[in-house]
Amino acid sequence: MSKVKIISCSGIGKVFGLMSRETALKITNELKPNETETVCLGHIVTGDADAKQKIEGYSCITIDGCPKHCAYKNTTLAGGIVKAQYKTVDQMKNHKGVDAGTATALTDDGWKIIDELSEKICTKVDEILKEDE
Amino acid sequence: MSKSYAILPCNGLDKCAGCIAKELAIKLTETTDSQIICPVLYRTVDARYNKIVEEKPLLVIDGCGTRCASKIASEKSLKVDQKINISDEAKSNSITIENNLRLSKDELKLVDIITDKLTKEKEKVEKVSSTVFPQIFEYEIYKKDKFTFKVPKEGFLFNENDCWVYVVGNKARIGVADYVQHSLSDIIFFEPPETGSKIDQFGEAGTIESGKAVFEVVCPVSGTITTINENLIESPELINESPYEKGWIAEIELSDFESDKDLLYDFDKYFEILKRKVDEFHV
Amino acid sequence: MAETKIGVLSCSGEECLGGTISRLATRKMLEKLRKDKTVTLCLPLYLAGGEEERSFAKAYPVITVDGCSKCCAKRATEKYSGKVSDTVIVSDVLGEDAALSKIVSSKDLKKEHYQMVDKVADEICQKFDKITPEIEK
Amino acid sequence: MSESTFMGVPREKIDWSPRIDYDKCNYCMECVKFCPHNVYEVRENNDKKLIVKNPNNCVVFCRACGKTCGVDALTFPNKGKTIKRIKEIRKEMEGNE
Repeated sequence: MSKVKIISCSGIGKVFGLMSRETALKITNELKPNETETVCLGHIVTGDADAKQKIEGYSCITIDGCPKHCAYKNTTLAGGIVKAQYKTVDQMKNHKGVDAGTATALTDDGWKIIDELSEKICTKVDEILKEDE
Repeated sequence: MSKSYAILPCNGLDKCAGCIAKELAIKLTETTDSQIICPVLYRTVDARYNKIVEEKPLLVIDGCGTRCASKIASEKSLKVDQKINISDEAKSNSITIENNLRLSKDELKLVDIITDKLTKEKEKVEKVSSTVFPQIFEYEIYKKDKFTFKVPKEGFLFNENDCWVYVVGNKARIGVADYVQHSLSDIIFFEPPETGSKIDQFGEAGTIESGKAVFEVVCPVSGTITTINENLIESPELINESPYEKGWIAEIELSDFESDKDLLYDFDKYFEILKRKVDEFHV
Repeated sequence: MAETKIGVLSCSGEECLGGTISRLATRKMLEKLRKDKTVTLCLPLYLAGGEEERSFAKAYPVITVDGCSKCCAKRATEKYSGKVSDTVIVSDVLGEDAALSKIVSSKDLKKEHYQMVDKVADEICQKFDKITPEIEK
Repeated sequence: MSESTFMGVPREKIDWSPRIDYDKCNYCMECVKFCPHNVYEVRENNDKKLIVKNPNNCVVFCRACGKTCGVDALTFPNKGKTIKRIKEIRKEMEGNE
């Protein structure tokens, strides 16, 4: 069984980018370390053969910050099979008026929101793994 | 036949506006086939109402500016069909809401007025077809660091609150300038103006909101709102992606464009203002 | 020229600590050290259609900050945008062991991590200040 | 900041800013948190803990802070009259040129 690749945009300009990054880290390091792993999006962007190799033909989940969909687009371009895509900004829609922090650090509320999103994505990971079997 | 709704009222029991919201909800269930969602119970056991929500268009009734009912709707990710704000309705009908929790004659009259409006007007407005507006424009660009601010060169007029209008005959489309979407960054919420309502020049034509701020769409022209951009309710990010085309806010039947024009800027003047604003405020 | 703006672009890699350090050092440039002169850029936006990000490096100087010797930020910038004015590599500044160690979440950052960030940020500042007089001419 | 204008009229000639109804205000300060233009000021030690410090910073025709007020303590000048006044001042200014 190969691990599901969790790829985040890690955008540096806005809190949504950090949220995507922390969500990916939480899933791959804490919640599902045996079932998932992350891949550097920066490396994928370079077009290097070894970066491509890591995701081409594999099941991927992309976590973007904003509707520019950098993680999704770059993963698709490199041949990754995106089974599910998420945007942290969508997660904010359920938390109107909440201050999630900045692109440097999240607030407690920000962490709560990414915990919520991480749970949701983990359920998806289980589904994907079942399908892949 | 008159339209029926799933009604989510604010039901604020300690304020008169809340009591009016409740009265209006009851009245609507009496005159139409509508059903009430109790906001208190809905919060604790939403399963009780899921069926109603699915079957009927949702009418949200807020009492005051705190908009608790709207907040519950957005919390539960409900698709809102219509919104009524009692305080706003009172203002536009010149009725003063007292502090008394028992409703006065005037306040009951307000309930009747809104009931009428909700049950009758709908059919009339829905038939108005939208005029054809062009989709591609030529832009002038002002650059600041990595940001590019676009302003369409022809056909658009602007007010100083960075809202635009594009006129075709006696109809107009309104929206916000590229500067607004850049300043707000990712727009997550769109509260449309009410279809069928009259609006003054510089009146509020809905609001848009990002994680940073709420922006009130200040209407560049006066008239009647005939259509709103439904797509924005699901995808407010269209305003970021395409503020002058796909991200338009509403269409308006003009009532006094000749006079409105006095207080609008053409491309040349607005471009100057934009440059000033970008240089002064934009970080 | 009225203003000096320099782009700082970090790899923000997700696979090792160097990515996090590159990112935080870049944020520190923007928030504290060279507040009004720093413009941060998003690396993945090059391909995701950001004309604004692509054209920036053609018109302005850009310093890339990479976590490891793969130098993704530098190479991607040169491939899609324009010449890189200077580059900082975290593994050169802090050593490979630190840069390639396991990534930590921003909630688990310790004093030692912030010291690493400071060190890398200092390095960026030096290069930043070297470029500044050249464009202010 | 240099001179600021709205529709070509000097900002200080236009009377547009929030009015606080102190009978209603419960000093929740949501409006202060909301407004990015530094219109309000909090004065903890005063009777009136909240004042409109910089009325001319208020964006003409913006009423957005009013929406944050749960007790409806904020009102704004009449829009129609303000428009009329702006048009008058513009006429006067044209006459002076």
